[in-house]
Amino acid sequence: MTYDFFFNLTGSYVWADIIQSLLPLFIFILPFALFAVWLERKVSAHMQDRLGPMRVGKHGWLQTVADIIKLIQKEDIVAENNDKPLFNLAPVLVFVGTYAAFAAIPFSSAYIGSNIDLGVFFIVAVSSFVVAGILMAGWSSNNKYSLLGAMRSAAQIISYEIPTVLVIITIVMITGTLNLGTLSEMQTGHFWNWMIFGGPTFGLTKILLIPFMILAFGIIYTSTLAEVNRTPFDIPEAESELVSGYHTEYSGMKFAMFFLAEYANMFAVSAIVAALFFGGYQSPVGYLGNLFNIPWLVPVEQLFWFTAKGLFFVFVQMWLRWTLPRLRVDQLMQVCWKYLIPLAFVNLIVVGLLTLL
Amino acid sequence: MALKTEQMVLNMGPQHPSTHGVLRLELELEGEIITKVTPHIGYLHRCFEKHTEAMTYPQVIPYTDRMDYLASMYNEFGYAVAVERLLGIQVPERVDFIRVIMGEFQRIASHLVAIGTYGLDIGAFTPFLYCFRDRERILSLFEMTCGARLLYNYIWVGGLSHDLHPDFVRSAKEFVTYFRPKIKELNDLLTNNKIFIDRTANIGILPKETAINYGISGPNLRASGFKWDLRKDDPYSIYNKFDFDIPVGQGSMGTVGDCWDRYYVRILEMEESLKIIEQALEILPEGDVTSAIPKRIKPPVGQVYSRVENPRGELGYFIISNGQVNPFRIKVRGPSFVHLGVMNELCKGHMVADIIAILGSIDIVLGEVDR
Amino acid sequence: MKTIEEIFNLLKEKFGDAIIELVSNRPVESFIVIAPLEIDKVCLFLRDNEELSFDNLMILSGVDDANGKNVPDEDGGTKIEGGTVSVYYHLESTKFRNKIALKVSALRENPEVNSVESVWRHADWHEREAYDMIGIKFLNHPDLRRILMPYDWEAGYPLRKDYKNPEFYQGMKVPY
Amino acid sequence: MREYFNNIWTAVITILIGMKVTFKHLFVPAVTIQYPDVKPQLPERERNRLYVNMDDCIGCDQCARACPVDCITIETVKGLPGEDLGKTSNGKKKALWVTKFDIDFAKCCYCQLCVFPCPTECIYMTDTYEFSEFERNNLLYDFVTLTPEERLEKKANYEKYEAEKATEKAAAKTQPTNKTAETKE
Repeated sequence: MTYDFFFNLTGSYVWADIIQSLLPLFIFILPFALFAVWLERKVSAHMQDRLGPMRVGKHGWLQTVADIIKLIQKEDIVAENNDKPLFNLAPVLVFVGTYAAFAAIPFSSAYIGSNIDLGVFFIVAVSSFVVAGILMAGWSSNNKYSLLGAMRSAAQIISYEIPTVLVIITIVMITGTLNLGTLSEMQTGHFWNWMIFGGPTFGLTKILLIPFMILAFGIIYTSTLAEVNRTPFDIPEAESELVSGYHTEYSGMKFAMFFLAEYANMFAVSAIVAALFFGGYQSPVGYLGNLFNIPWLVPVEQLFWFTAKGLFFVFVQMWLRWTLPRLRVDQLMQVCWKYLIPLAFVNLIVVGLLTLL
Repeated sequence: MALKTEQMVLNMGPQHPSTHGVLRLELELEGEIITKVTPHIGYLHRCFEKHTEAMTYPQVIPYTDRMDYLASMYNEFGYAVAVERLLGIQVPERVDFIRVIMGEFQRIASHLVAIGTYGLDIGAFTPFLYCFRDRERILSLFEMTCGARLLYNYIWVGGLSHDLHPDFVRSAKEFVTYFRPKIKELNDLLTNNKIFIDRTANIGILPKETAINYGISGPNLRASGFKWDLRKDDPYSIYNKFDFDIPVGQGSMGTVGDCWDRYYVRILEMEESLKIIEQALEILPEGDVTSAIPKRIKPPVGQVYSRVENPRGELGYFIISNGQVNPFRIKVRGPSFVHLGVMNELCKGHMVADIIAILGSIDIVLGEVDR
Repeated sequence: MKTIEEIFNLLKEKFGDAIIELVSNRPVESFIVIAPLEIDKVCLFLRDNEELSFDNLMILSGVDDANGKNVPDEDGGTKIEGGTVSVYYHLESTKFRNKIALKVSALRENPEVNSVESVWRHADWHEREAYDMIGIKFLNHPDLRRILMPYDWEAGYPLRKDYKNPEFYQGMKVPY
Repeated sequence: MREYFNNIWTAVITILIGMKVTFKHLFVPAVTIQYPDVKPQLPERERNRLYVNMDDCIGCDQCARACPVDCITIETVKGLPGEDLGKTSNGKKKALWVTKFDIDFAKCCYCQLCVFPCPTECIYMTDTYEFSEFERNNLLYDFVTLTPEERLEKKANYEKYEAEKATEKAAAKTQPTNKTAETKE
């Protein structure tokens, strides 16, 4: 829909492609990252009885802009013994992995970067790029702390993909599609059609599905937390142990890219959770656009709902971060292999049986 | 075929976020498992003991402040008690009461830092700020009394520099009522958190016999299950007038003497300190706090080893006097110095992340380690 | 609980000449003077004897007695020749709540004292500190290095009374 | 098995309890203040920068001797006989010109030990705490009210007086010896 619009606007497929693909970056990822960093600081501040940034703009809302400007101006320090090609490539790779994931995220019914049938699968696959980037960063920094952080991170992200994928399979079993757009469309109507409430099924199955869906949601939310290295699973960058983990040696804009990728990633995983369990861009109550018969308002409202859901989960991530201590690396693996994966399997089987009802 | 492996030597510090100052730990790692820890200290060495030889006795007090800068009040307390024993003077009762009140407030403040930074080491940021918020209130009480927030120079040989501020008793009582619920909040947020327990229970276990042999004292010794508190077992000042318990480690989350016990003993001790403060505020006698301060301090030839129960453990001053106005030799037994010596014993076989947990749980202040 | 006189007599019986004297005429604290090369055996006895059980070494402090002759040295200052340096041991029995102080003195030029590290591990760092600051060599200590000063400090032992600051350390100017 | 589920249960419950605590604090007013805009009320005993009221200073050097870090340097010159140096506010007569009264705040440890021995209470601590400088030398405060010329003059005066006295004394000394010599003759 937006693609056609841009095609009509520019009259060229190439330009339409470029605009279409850059759209989430400039409309969404950058402003979101700026906002999320500010939000993180404010949330942490208020949870800790502090004020947080207050000087730049009202309640410091321009603080991150100022920070980015500062980071741009900073010297790009590359130590002599760094593996320079890898060192320079790593932040790009991390960012690309995150950015590519946004391609398949359904922001609204009017805009899905690339409405491929393997949507969820694509996101899971492409976000593994991040692991390569992090490993590269850790290795090329030529710093023991960075290396430890990177190795922990690789182990962690790969392990936690398993419960994520198991939960996704659970959903796919019910819906029969990997396309996130279709998935969102299936959960249309009101909030009781959301997957967390058993999806668009009816009768006894729906009621029986609810507890298992909540469990599935718990599992996927926990494992996505681990995938984006947030507390309590932030051991790759555990600042009290590893100084700053894999990005210890980075400065200036390269550091900013890691930072940006982290916050973009936070939203990406929250968006997946929202799309899988909470109806994606669907409104829980209905649309004003339909009510007043303004067709163009509906996609805008959908974008609002999608952002709101994503932001809520980002907020919960922050909330957890400022509440919990972090696990140790072996305990982290324990949580994954001893708790999440068996539970996800059991859940998969039970849901599979239930769908047969 | 055995794979050829190599031990990795990791330098933790001197600049590292959780070495609590400038401490360098040389870790020998087998993967992430520690085989040996060698602490290298002395980065903060400020020649306290050499300085004292050129000072008069009252001039040493500002220097004692700077050893354990989180428990300055207690350092002065210990020093004053030591010199008074050398001089053989008795201080007025009010002085003793005020010293105990200040000392216990300092204990709470110091434990708050210990607990808060421990949470920070484990990864919980928020308890740290809650603890510092409450500590600030205690520091304000100190500031109200003597004008300084960190390095007080308040407890003098034979007395105090100022009497209490007229508002002090009211503010102190206010603090006590304010602070009790905060301990519960801290327990909810951190102490009973499953992740926190997993990180600290059964980590860095220090058996009682080892602890005594290593000279461990204070909360760390009590966490190992040994009921030993100098306030009760070798009473100084007027601690024998108060009714309080000595919490010991029970091993309720793991083994007796693990990190969680060391942490939890501190929480319990804060409550006991509150009890002492309440009692002392109730029966605070009147009197002149400066009357017993000697004009000129010139102890006879002799020596004394005097010790007090610092928030961190047994703080001892060994003073030799040769009859001059300057001390001939002052040697300080800093609890942090002693506790750091046990690191290697505690850390063997644990992981890198546990080093942080153990180092945080023994609660050292590098200012006192290096003096 | 035994008094210091009783302990002194007990030790005198057991170790004979290794126990030199009991100094009890000074204010506040009395102590027993012991031969420097016998101190570890005496300490082991004090720790393991059922009636004494001094299981806790409270503090071990090295002291420069500065009781030698002051002689002028090359660069205008004075240095101390002869005399002794001492180590004080303060022991405590957690069982009997009993405290005792011991002292050993060794010649200042080459002070050698037996280490009590094997009796109380606590002594480890205190002995290193005494070595670092006063220059007392503890025989049989497993790891006698400097502890507070840099490992390559060559200007002597700072807590000796005739210590002088060096001009330079590793090319850095020392007095500021 | 029971332990397994118990672990999950306690983990979830304690995490939720913790989250409840932090969520409550979202709505608690902040305890911090915006420092340079809002300043805390300092207690009256606040110990910050020292101030010396030179009108009352008698140059007795007691504060300098009490200082544990030697940050106070005082030099004095005796007043000439008959010269009126004024009185302190508590009625003590001054006898010394204070020609140097430097406090090095880069060294000062704010311990207040200098304040107590002062017989005229002319050195005391104020509540000024914002006095950082870019140059360390600027932290060396000179409290003497005399101008540099006056200081030199006082010094010169006293030296002259001393010299005069010395010559007088010498004269007094030589004269009697002369006398004895004379009488011997």
